[in-house]
Amino acid sequence: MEEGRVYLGNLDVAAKRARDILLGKIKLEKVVDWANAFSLWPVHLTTSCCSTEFAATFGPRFDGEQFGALPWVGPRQTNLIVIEGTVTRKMACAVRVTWEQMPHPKFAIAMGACALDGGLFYNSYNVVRPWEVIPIDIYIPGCPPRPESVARAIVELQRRIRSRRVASSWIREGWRPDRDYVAPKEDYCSWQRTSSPVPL
Amino acid sequence: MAVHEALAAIIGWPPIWQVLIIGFIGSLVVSIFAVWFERKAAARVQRRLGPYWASPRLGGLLHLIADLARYAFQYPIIPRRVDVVPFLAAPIAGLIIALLPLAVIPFTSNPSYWPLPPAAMEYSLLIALAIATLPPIFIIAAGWASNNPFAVIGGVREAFIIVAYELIAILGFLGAAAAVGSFNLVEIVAAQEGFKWLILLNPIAFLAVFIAIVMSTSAFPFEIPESEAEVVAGPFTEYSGILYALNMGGAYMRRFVLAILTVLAFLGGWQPLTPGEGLLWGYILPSIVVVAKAVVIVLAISFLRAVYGRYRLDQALDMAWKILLPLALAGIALGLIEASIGVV
Amino acid sequence: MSGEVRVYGGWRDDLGLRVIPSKRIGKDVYEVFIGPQHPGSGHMRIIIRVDGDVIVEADPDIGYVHRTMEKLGEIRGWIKPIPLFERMAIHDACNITLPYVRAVEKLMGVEAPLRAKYLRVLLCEINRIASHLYGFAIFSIFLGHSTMYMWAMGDREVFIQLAEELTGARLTHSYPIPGGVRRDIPQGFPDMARRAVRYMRKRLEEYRKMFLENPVIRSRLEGVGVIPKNLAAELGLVGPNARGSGIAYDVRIIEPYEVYDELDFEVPVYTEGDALARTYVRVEEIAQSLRIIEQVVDWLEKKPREPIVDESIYKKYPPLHKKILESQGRAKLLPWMATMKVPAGAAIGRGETGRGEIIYYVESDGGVNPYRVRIVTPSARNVIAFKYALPGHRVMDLPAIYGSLDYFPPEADR
Amino acid sequence: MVEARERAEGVVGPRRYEEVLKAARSRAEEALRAVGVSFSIEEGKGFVDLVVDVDSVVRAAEALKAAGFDHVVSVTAVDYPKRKQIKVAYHVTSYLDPEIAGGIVGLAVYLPRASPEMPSLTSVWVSAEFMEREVYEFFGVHFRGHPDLRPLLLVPELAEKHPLRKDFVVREESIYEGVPERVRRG
Repeated sequence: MEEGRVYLGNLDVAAKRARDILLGKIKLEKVVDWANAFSLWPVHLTTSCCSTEFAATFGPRFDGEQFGALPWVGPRQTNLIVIEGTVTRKMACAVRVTWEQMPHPKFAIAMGACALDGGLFYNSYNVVRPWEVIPIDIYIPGCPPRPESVARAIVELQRRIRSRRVASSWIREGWRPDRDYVAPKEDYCSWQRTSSPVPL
Repeated sequence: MAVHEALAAIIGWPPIWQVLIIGFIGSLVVSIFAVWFERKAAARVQRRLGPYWASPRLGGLLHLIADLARYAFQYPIIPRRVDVVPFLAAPIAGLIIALLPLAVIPFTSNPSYWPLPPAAMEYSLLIALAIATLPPIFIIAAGWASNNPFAVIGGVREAFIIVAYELIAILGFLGAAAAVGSFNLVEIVAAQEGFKWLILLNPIAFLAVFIAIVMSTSAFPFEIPESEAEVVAGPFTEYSGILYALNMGGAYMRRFVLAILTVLAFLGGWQPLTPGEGLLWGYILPSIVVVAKAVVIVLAISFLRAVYGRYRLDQALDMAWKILLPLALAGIALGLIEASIGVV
Repeated sequence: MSGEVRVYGGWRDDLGLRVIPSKRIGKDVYEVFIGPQHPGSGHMRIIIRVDGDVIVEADPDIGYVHRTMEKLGEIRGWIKPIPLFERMAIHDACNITLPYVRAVEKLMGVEAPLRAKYLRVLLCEINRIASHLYGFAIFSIFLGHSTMYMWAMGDREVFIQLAEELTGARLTHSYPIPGGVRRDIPQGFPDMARRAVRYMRKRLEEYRKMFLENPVIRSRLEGVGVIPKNLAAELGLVGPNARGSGIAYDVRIIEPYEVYDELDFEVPVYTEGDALARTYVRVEEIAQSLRIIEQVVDWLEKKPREPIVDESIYKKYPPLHKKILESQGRAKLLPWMATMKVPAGAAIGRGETGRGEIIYYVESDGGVNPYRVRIVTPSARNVIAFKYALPGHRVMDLPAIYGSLDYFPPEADR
Repeated sequence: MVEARERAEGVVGPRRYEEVLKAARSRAEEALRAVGVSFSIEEGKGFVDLVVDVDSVVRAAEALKAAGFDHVVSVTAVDYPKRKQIKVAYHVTSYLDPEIAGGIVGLAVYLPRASPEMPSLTSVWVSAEFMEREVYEFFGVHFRGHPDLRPLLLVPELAEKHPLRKDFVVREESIYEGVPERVRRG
């Protein structure tokens, strides 16, 4: 297939070169990081009762939209997931699936004491720690955290994306090296195979 | 003929640069501005700030640029279960065809800047309408290619809505054409000389057309195909990254193009300006007037989000068939009466 | 003076019993899984089977926020379940913990002093308004009306701030404790409360104009999700959902706990049973809660400060804590409360939360832990309505019905 | 307004709860006696439990339903490992009968802990449907004739363990559970 290469070229090399030119030579890196920082759209996934404070964050008094964060409906169009409180065994699968449906670069904020280490429910039999399920960028303590601290977390995430070049390096490398160590999906989604919804 | 001359002729051909400059660049700017206005106006009504901190001096306009850039660089996911070719082709084709009506719409009465030869201009309204009703086909295709229950439901809803609004839009524009007695957009504009705008003479037809535009571009209160409370993002549920941006941009661009058509048919086109000779007076200034009027319509549609919820599908269809269709027919009748009396 | 039932409504007289269609399962029926990651589902999943555009069967799949409240309630003594249980409905914290506290009080044989009862009622009504406004906000975003969402969320902050002023916490107040409450009202609170009441009255009028009388919203709600009176009683619906169907039932008048029998308020009942009726019940209840707040604040201002904990508990306070209680009006929780023992027996405590009747069945074997705490929250009882109210409606009616039932999954899953 | 008030039957005025409870209790006792079901009484604070045999529970439930107790407030189950029994109590009350509206009466049965099984009362009270599913998963009580007996809140593997039974022990307070080992760090 040597002739084929004459006409088509090596697509991988070409794509890599184009990427290098786009991101390296023209200094698009800064634009990418800036764009990701100011367009953090949280996906609509309510895991627990912190959702009331999350809703208040985007209410008129605290107005999270002023940071460019717009809660959005589907995971495919978003780049931020906010774990709003406790994650139960049943919900863990939904969290994981939603995370996998989001296109990268994507970020995660864990909200509330339950998302840190279980909080009030640390010895409950039905609660998992969200950092086992998906990689988390920012933790917000509090039970529930005040809307101000949610806004603070968004600002902190923006700062981190811009200062550490998270988004652009993620796009350049194609993956994020420090963010792949979570338990396998089967740990959380195995029950879905065994549970049988009513046959149609 | 040398190659570069041929290229220059093609690029210099009025339909092409009309589509490229007014169509692509103009409507991109207008859509970004319209989305910004939509979010900002809603925020004002809702007693909050809206997008702000990316550019406090511009009132957060750069947030929209950031959204666009983020979509452009985000990794587009193509799920394994989709039908790849229509999945990729639908948003691109939809966007291009949404802009194509601009290739036949005149922005001036100066014949040297018309996109079509004068003979073809006779039917410019009909050609523009014919093309303008095409893009929803690609939305349905996008929904079906996604192979996702929500996308399929969204596509079906879009199909229902198309059938309802298409007829109304065409009949509404026919009301304008009937009043003037011509399908030539230049003549329709010329007939509105001296503030005899058709919005004043035939408000019924204008109302029908306006609501049809709102319905066709799924703006509130008819945001039914993308109604997030039941079908997530409707036909675009599986789209991510730049493909989704194309889809969303397509809706706003379609709104803009239809608004331009409405401006020509009802709002007096480039009047009160009278196009003269030369590029500036003959083309650029008239088209700026037309675009400015179209932007007003687009912003008015955007503002509806702050006031209304959304109708149910069957209620919207009810309204379309039982109220708007008779309204549009009445618009035609009114136009014919006016034409026979000689008001226009 | 006491609560009385007031029947409103009558804009649709022709509503009879709605027949639920039989389960037609044909070839063209397909399944749609709505949730848990879905803008119209909250923290639950509804599996609906759809024939064309009509729902033929709905199967609510809940438990996504099951946090084992009943089990944890058995191992944490008698005091610590209070902050635990209020996580069920975090924006209705006082209403949801008060019945538990009352059940424990029944077992212990103590009773809160009068001032504490008034203070409990005050916070309960503030929470009820906040809860209704939250439900209202979620409801309107389901219908695509973002402005109403923002307005309700913004006005909810007023009452959250009021509660914060009273208890020190935005949402998780842990305010009632067995035998009293934690705090007395701070300086300047009555005026603040009256300002909030005046403001909210004005806003309710604007809600009417913007939302309730909006033609689009009305066409989405009128005659949708009708639950006739008999069906509502059969399903055991509670709260505004039952009162929207013509059932005049409110724990505040059935079993007038605290000081509800000394207050003047009305319980609005609508007879239509559709989504609009349920919405109107909530709006009227906000207005009635405002009335109650005014009366309670007047009473609190007129009466001199008294102890806010029961005498049997007050006796056990060390002198320093007594001083704090008298000077600052703060009742400290004492170490012995963590290991206190409660006489054996079983008690049912109940109360009216924003979403309806909540029941705690508390059983004690005389030990330091409750032997069994059974919690039946209003949402847990309302969830059955999805199964029986959804069939026969269009898919686009699902958010309207869901929102009008004001269902809150963390509360239902416990 | 007056017409609307008349239409809403069964409007309850404020009253003392003790009187309602007394009325409800005597009504329930009469109903059970009328169908010849023998019962014993367990007093609680704010309610009363009428304990019947498993065999006669359906008849008793039908009698209570006919007497006006139209919905189930709670299906309460309590595990007594020492007595090797599980108590299942249907706490019922009425909406439509103003005389007994709100008075909570329990229809209780004691089941053997080893194989708890009883007929489902869903056919009598529709409102018990989801609560019976809950008792099924948390206590393992099998309800014969329930239309749809699946776990409601728990994932299936957890529902098999019946978490609310007393021999399902959760870790006590003040013992901090460390980082699970299966999460590979770095």
